[in-house]
Amino acid sequence: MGLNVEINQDALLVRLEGELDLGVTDYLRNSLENMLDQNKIKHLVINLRNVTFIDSSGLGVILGRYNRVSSQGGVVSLVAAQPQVRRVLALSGLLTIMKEYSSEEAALSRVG
Amino acid sequence: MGLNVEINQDALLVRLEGELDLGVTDYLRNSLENMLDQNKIKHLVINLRNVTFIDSSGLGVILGRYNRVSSQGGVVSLVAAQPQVRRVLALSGLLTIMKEYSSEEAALSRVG
Amino acid sequence: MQVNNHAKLEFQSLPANVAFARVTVAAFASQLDFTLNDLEEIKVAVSEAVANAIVHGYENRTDGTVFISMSIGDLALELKIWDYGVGIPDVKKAMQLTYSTDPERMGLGFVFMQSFMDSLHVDSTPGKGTTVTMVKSAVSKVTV
Amino acid sequence: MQVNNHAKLEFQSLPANVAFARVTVAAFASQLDFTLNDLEEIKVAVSEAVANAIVHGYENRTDGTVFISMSIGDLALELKIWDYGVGIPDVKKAMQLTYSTDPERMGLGFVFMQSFMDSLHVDSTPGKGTTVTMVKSAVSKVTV
Ligand SMILES: Nc1ncnc2c1ncn2[C@@H]1O[C@H](COP(=O)(O)OP(=O)(O)O)[C@@H](O)[C@H]1O
Ligand SMILES: Nc1ncnc2c1ncn2[C@@H]1O[C@H](COP(=O)(O)OP(=O)(O)O)[C@@H](O)[C@H]1O
Repeated sequence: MGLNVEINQDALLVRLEGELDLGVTDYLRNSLENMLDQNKIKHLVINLRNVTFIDSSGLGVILGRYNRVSSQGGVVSLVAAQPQVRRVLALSGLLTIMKEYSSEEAALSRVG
Repeated sequence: MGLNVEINQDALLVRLEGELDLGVTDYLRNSLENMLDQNKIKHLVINLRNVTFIDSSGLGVILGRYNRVSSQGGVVSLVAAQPQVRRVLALSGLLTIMKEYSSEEAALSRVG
Repeated sequence: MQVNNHAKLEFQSLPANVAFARVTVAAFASQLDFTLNDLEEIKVAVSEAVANAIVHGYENRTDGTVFISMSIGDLALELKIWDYGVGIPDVKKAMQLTYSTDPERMGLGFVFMQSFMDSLHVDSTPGKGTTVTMVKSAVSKVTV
Repeated sequence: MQVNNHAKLEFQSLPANVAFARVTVAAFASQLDFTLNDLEEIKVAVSEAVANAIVHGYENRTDGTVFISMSIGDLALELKIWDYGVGIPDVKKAMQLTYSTDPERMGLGFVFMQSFMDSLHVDSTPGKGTTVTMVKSAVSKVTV
């Protein structure tokens, strides 16, 4: 799995890459928590364009960060999920609580 | 595995696709033998451009056809093997008895 | 089910093996006429069952062994995934939507297995282990 | 060898399973730091050993079982591939370049295993079966 981050005003933009399953959840959870701890972040934008697989272990990491960010009044947005990843997201119900955008720009402009 | 053939004067041009291992040797051997039986073929040109894997079972089918064709005075040429396939071909010694070309045209012009 | 091909995989209960398991099952399944979409669904179901064996069955210990039996019939793939871990006291409750004994998890594993496969059966004995049996039909949907 | 991860695969002696076996081993091997070239070489070695188990060990019968044990050490992959087939009367002779008991085959299987892996060991008992043990080093070449 790959992870690339950028800070854009009070939003953390995270680009994920590869397969999000139990094999990477600890690493991913810790990385995201560290980012959120160290920076004055309100909103979270997760780019899923290069994510090729996700299961409920991967979704759990996203939901955990959603709970933290939204309890502090922030918004979590998802960008450009591929069809198979999107189907899993939809089935999980996560798409009913998070906004979806087709580009990073669109997602950032809503929270900027 | 995929197989596509064309007859060019007295040469049979065979384009192979996919993985050449024990799983396909019977099918491949029978297909090639049928072609050689049914047509007045002297030379054989095998395009390997879309072959992604070969092992000694796959090589065996090629060598068997070489033996048949060359015993009747024909030439067997190989076209455009990918690096990993070429390495196996080289190690097997087949490249010392068959000519290699980078294009079908080059191979056919030599036997045409 | 008339079995045309059979394989069995076993591996250590390590998180890295979840990916290994689903690639292996997908490679075996591709001998049947599944669509790419079917194969993606099988991969998710396998990931869920294997993650459960590791996280719940063996409680994240890495010295357990997870087993997968794969059978190809004329029109279907049957998978059995099992562990010799702690087992499930109440299977019916465990299978409910969003039920999880782990606050960090979503309780969607069984829901995904159910949604993505054509049938799901869970057998478990507390203290002995858990077996998940799933079938996916290749050409037309099996009506269970 | 200190083993960090272990898996075992078994499958019916069907020609279609040669591809399945090499994909599975490559998926497991990719947990180590192999180059793409290394993985291609491992795939060829696995294909040769599995094809031999099916063609020679089980004499093309499809009701035999082929076994693969895979172990990941700190710097190496160890594979054991075995069958309970006819066995090899003279292993030394069998391993010679172009030696084959089948006129349709090239006698290059053992040569490829030897060339593409860092070590090869063959154990066989006539009437009992054959075990091939191969090691491939991940970061730097093992000098055997
Ligand atoms: N192999 C298993 N061994 C023991 N308990 C299990 C196993 N699989 C599932 N369970 C139990 O069933 C519950 C629900 O499982 P699941 O729907 O996959 O959700 P999750 O894994 O997110 O908790 C788990 O929280 C666990 O208590
Ligand atoms: N698993 C096996 N069981 C029985 N005999 C075997 C096995 N593997 C190899 N052999 C014997 O060793 C010979 C050489 O094997 P190999 O170098 O792979 O060449 P090939 O498979 O082309 O014959 C085979 O022809 C066969 O007689």
